[in-house]
Amino acid sequence: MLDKVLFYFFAAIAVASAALMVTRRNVVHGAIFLITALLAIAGIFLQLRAEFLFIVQIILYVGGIMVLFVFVIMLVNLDVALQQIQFARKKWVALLVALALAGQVGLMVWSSGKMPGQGLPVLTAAAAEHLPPNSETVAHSLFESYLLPFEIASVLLLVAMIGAVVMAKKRT
Amino acid sequence: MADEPKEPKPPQVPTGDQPASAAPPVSPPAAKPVGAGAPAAPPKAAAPAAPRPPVVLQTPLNNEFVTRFRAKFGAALLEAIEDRKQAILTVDRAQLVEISLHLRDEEKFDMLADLTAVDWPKREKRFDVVLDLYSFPKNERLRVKVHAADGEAVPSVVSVWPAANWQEREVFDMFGIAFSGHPDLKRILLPDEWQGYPLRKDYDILQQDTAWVRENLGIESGQ
Amino acid sequence: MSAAIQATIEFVKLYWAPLLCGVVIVAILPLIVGYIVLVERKLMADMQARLGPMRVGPHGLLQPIADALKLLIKEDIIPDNADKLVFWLAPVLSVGAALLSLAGLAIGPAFQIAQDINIGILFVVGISALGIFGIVLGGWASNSHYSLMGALRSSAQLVSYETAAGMALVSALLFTGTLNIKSIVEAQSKEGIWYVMLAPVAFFTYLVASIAETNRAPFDLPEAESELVAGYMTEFSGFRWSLYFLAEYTNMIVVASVATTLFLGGWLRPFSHVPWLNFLDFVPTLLMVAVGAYCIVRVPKQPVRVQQMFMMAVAGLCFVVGLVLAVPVLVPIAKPFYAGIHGGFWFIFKVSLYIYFFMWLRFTIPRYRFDQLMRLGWHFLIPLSIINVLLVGVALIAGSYFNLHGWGLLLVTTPAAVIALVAALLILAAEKEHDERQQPNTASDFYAG
Amino acid sequence: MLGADELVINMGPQHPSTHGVLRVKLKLDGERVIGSECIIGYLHRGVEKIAENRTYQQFAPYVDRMDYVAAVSSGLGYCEAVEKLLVVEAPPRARVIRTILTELQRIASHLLWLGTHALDIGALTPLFYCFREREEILKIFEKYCGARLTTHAFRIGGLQYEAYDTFEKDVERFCKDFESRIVEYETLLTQNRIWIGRTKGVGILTAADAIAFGVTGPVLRASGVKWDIRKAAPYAAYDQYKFEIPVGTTGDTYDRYLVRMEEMRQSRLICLQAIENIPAGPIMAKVGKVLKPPPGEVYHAIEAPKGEIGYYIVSDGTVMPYRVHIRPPSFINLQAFDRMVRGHLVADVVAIIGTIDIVLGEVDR
Repeated sequence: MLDKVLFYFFAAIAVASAALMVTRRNVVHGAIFLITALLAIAGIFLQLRAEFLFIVQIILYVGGIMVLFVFVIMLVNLDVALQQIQFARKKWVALLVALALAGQVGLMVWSSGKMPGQGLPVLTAAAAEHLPPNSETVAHSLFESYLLPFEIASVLLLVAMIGAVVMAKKRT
Repeated sequence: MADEPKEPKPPQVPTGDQPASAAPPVSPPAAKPVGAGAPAAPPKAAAPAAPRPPVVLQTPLNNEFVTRFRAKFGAALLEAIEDRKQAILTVDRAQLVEISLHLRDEEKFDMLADLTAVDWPKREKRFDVVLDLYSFPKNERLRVKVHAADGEAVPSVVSVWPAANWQEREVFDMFGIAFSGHPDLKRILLPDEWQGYPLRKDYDILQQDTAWVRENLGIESGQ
Repeated sequence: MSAAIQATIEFVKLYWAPLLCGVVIVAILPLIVGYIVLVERKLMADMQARLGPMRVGPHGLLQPIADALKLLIKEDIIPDNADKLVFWLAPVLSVGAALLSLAGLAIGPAFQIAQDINIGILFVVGISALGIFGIVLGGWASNSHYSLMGALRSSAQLVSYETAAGMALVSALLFTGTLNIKSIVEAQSKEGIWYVMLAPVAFFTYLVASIAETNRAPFDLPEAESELVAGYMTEFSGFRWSLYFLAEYTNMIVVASVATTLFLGGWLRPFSHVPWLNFLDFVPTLLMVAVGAYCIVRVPKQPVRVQQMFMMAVAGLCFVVGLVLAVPVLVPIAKPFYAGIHGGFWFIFKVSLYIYFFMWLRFTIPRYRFDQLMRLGWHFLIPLSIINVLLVGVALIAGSYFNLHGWGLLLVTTPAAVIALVAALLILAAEKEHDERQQPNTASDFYAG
Repeated sequence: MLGADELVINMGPQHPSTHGVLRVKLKLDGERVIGSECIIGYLHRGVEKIAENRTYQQFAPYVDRMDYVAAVSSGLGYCEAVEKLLVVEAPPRARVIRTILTELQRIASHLLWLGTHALDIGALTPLFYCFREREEILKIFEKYCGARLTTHAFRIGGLQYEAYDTFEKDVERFCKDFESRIVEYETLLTQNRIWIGRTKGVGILTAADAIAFGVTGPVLRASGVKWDIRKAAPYAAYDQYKFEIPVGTTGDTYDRYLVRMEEMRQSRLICLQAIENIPAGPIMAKVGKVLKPPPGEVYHAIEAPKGEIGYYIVSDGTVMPYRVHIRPPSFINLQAFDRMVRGHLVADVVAIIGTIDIVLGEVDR
C-alpha cells in the first residue's frame, strides 16, 4: 500500500515536471523542472529498494550533469535566448513521432500477458528483507561479469573527455 | 575674501605684523631652489628686535639654469623670480608643452608633483596655471606658471607627465580652464552636470548649483 | 479510505523512531548552529585579543537566540528584477539538502535516522552535494553581477573539489569494503585502528576538500566579502539569508561527521580495544566536571545576580551531563547504555574538534584567489588523491598477501603514505617551477637606490 | 548575463573593500580586468574653497579632516607651510615633539593600512592586532591634546600644548612593545604561502611608471626609487635622526607590504632616538595673534604616511589665504590604479586598492 502511494506520488511528480520542463520558456526554470524530474525518478528507484541506483542517479545526473547544465545556462545570455522562437518549426513532425511512440507503448501495455513471450514481464516482488545488498550486486556484475565492457566504456569516456579538452583549448 | 587681491609678483615690503624675531631663515630649505646661491636672497631680517627691516621675499632669479633656459626659449620666459627661496618661472602659454619636454628631458625634472591654478579676477589674464616640478637626480623643485584668460585653453601636459591627467581635470572642474590635448577632460570631483566653477573668486562660498541639488538629491539646498 | 488510514497507522508504527529523530533534529538544529556560531565568534574573539559577544546573557550565551529573533522579524527584501520563484526556492533547497543529508549519519550506534541504509556514506555525500543548487540558483535569481559571480565560482569550486573528496573517501572505503556507516565504524573497531592512521594522505585530502566544499576560509571565495560583497548571498536578507547560513553550518557538521565516521573511528573511544586504557572512559566525565567547575569559579565575577544564577545553571548542566556519562561506567546495571551514551559523546567531541580546526584556519590565514584555488584543486589535490587511491590499493593487496591486520597494516600503508607524500612534494615543486617560468621579470633598476 | 564579451561591473561607492566611497568601474573579461575607471568625488567638501574664507589658524583643523587616519601629518604639513610663508620657524623643542607625534601617526596609519589590507585579502586576525597597537598610539594623542583622530595637534609657529608628564615614558613603552608586535604580524603574513601568492607579482608598478604618474611615498619606494622627503629635504627635526629608507625591487603588492612594515620599524627607531633628547625651551615661536603673511606664495611638502602631501599657499597679505591648494598623495597615487590593475583578477583589485593605501577624505577633499 505504502509502496503504491509512494510510487504514484513520485511518478506524478516526474511526469508533471517533465512536461513543465519542456514547456517553460525560461531556461533556468526548465533546468529546475528537469532536476525535479530526475529527483522524482531517483525516488522511484528508492521505492523499488534500489538504493544504489537511487544515489547514482542523484550523484551523477543531479549533482554532476545538472550542475554543469545550470552553470552553462547561466553563462548564456538569457534575454537573447528568450527572444528566439523555440518551438516554431517541425511541430507536426514532433507530434507524429510522439503519437507513434505513445501508440507503441500503449500497445505494449495493452498486450502484456495476452501474447506469450511478449509484452511487459510480470515481476514478482521479493520481500524487502531478502533482497541482496544491491551495491554489492552491481559491483559484482560490473567488475566480474562485465569487466571488459566496463573498462572499454571507461576508456571511451576518457578519450571523449580528452578530446573535448583538446577541442576547447584550440579555440582560445 | 572678495577684496581686491594683490599681485604677489613685484618685490615688496610686507605689511602684515611680521614678527620681529623671524630672524632664522627657514632651515633647511625644503628643496634647494634651482642653482641656489645665485645672486638671490639679500640678508633677511638680520637684526633681531630692531625696528622691522625691509624684508625682500621675492627677488629676480638669475642663475645658470635661467641663463640656459633663456638661451633656449628666449622670449617664452616671461619672468623668473625666487619667492622664499623657491624658484618660479613664468612662461608663455603657447610653448608650455615644448618647455615641459625640455624641463623633463634636459633638466631632469622628471616628476610633476602638483598642478593647480590661481584665479586673479582683476588681471587681464585672470588665471595662473601652476606646475610644481621635482627632479629626483638633482633634488630640486621648480615652479612653472602660465597665464590664461577666461576661455583660453592651456596646452595639456599629460603627454609629458601622465600624473597631470587627474590634476588637469581637477583644475578644469574647479576653475573651468580647458586643457587642449587632454585625453579625457571632464569633471572629476563634482558631478558631471554641475553648473559653475567653485574655486573662481567670483563664486561665493555659499553659492552652489541649487538646481542640481534639488534634482539629484531631492532636497532644498538650505542656503 | 480506511485502508489509507490503516496504511498511515502502519507507517507511523514502523517508522516512529526515525520520524521523531528527524523532527527533533530539524527543530533543534538551528539552535545548535546558533551556538556553533557563538562558539566561533568567541574563539575568534579570543584569538584576536577581544571579548566577542558579551551583552546578551552572561558571556553572550543568549546571543544566538537574539540573533535568530532578529533575523526572523527582519524585512524580507526581494529585489525588483529577481526571479521570484527561484529566489524563494534557492535557500530552501540549500537548507533542505543539508538537513536531508544528516539523515544518513550515525551519532553513536543507537542514533541514526535512516536505519541501516546500505549506501550510507554515498547517501550523505550525494545529498549534501545537492546544496550547490541552492547557491547557484540563488546567485542567478538575484539578478546581480556579484551574486552571479559568486554562484559561478561556487559551482566551479564544488565540482572541482568534490572529485578530490570522493577520491579521498574511496581510499578509506577500500579498507572497509562497505558503504554502510555502522559497518564502517565497526570495521575500525574490529581492526583496532582508525583509518586516519592507515590513510593519512586521504584524510588530509578530504580535510582540504571538505573546507572547500563548505565554502569556508581560506576557500570562501563564493562569498568573499572583500571582493564580491557577499557573493551569492548579496541580495538575500533576513530569514532567507539565515537559511543559507544554516545550510553552511549544517554542511560543516555533515562533512565533519563524514570525516569522523570514516577516518576518526566514529563513536569509538580512542584505543577502545585496549583493556588497560579503559580508564579513558572517565575522560568525558572529568571533562564535563572541569567545565562545570570553571563555571563555578567564574560565578563571583559575574556582575548581575541573574547572570550568576545563569552561570550556576550552566555549571549544574555540566555536572548532570558528567553524571550521566559516569553512570554507565560505574553502575553495572547501566552497562547496556554505555555504547550509546559514550558513543554519542565521543562522536560529538570529534566532530567538534574537526569544526574547531575549520574555525582556527579561518582566523589564521588569508583567502585564496580563484585561479589559485582551482589550481590547487586540479593540479595538486586531484592528482594526489588519485595517486593515493592507487597506493592504498596496492598496500591493501600487499597487506592481504602478508596477512596483516590492525596495527600490522601500518607496515604496508606507511610506505604508501610516504610515497604519496613524496609525490605531493614533487607536484608542488613542479608547480613552483611552472610559476617561476610564468613570472615575467619586471624588476627595473631605474633609479634603484 | 556573463557573456563571452566584456562585462562592466561597478565596485562601490558602497562596497566593503573600496575603503570609503571610491567607485571603480571595472571592465571584465570573465574575472579578468581589462579596463578600469575610478569615479571619485563622493566625499568632496570643498576644502580649498573653505580655506579662502577662513583665517590661517581657522583653517588648520580642516586639514585634519582630509587624511583622517593621519591627521597629525597633514597638520604638520600645513603648519610648516604657513610658517614658511611667514618666514618663522618653530622652536627646536616643538620640532622634536612634532617629529615624535608625526612618526607615531605614521605607525598608526600604516597599522590601519595593514589591518584593512590583510582583511581585504581574507586574513581576519591582523586587523585586531593592528588596532590593539593603534589604540596605544591614539591614547598617547589623547593624553597629549585631547583628541584621538582629528587631533589638530600643532599650531602655526609651534605647539599649543607642552608634552604631558609621562609623554616620554609612554612613547618609550609603546616603542619597546611594538618591536615584538611587528614580529607578530610578520609571523602571520610574511612567510604565509597564501599571502605571498596573493601579493607577489600583483599590481606591479615599475619605477619609470611610478615617477611618470607622480606616485610618492611607500608605493614609489616599493618600485625601487629611494626617495623620501624626510631625507631629501628634511623638515621638522628629521635631520637629527638616523634612519633607513626601505626600498623594494619589483614594485608589486608584496614589496609595498614589506616596505611599509620596514617603515614602521624605522619610525619606531626615530621615536626612540627623539625621546632620548627632547631639547628644553619654548614650544611656540613668536607669531602674533593675527597672522598676516607677507604677499607671496610657497609650496611646502612633507612625507605623509601615504606619500608627499604638499601645500601650495598664496598670500595677499591679508588674514585669510588667497589660495590654498593641497597636493593629496592618495589622489595622485590613485591615478596609477588603472595601470596596476589591468590584466589581474577581480580578487586582485581589492588587493591593489588596499596596497595603494588611499583615504577617500583626502582623495576627494
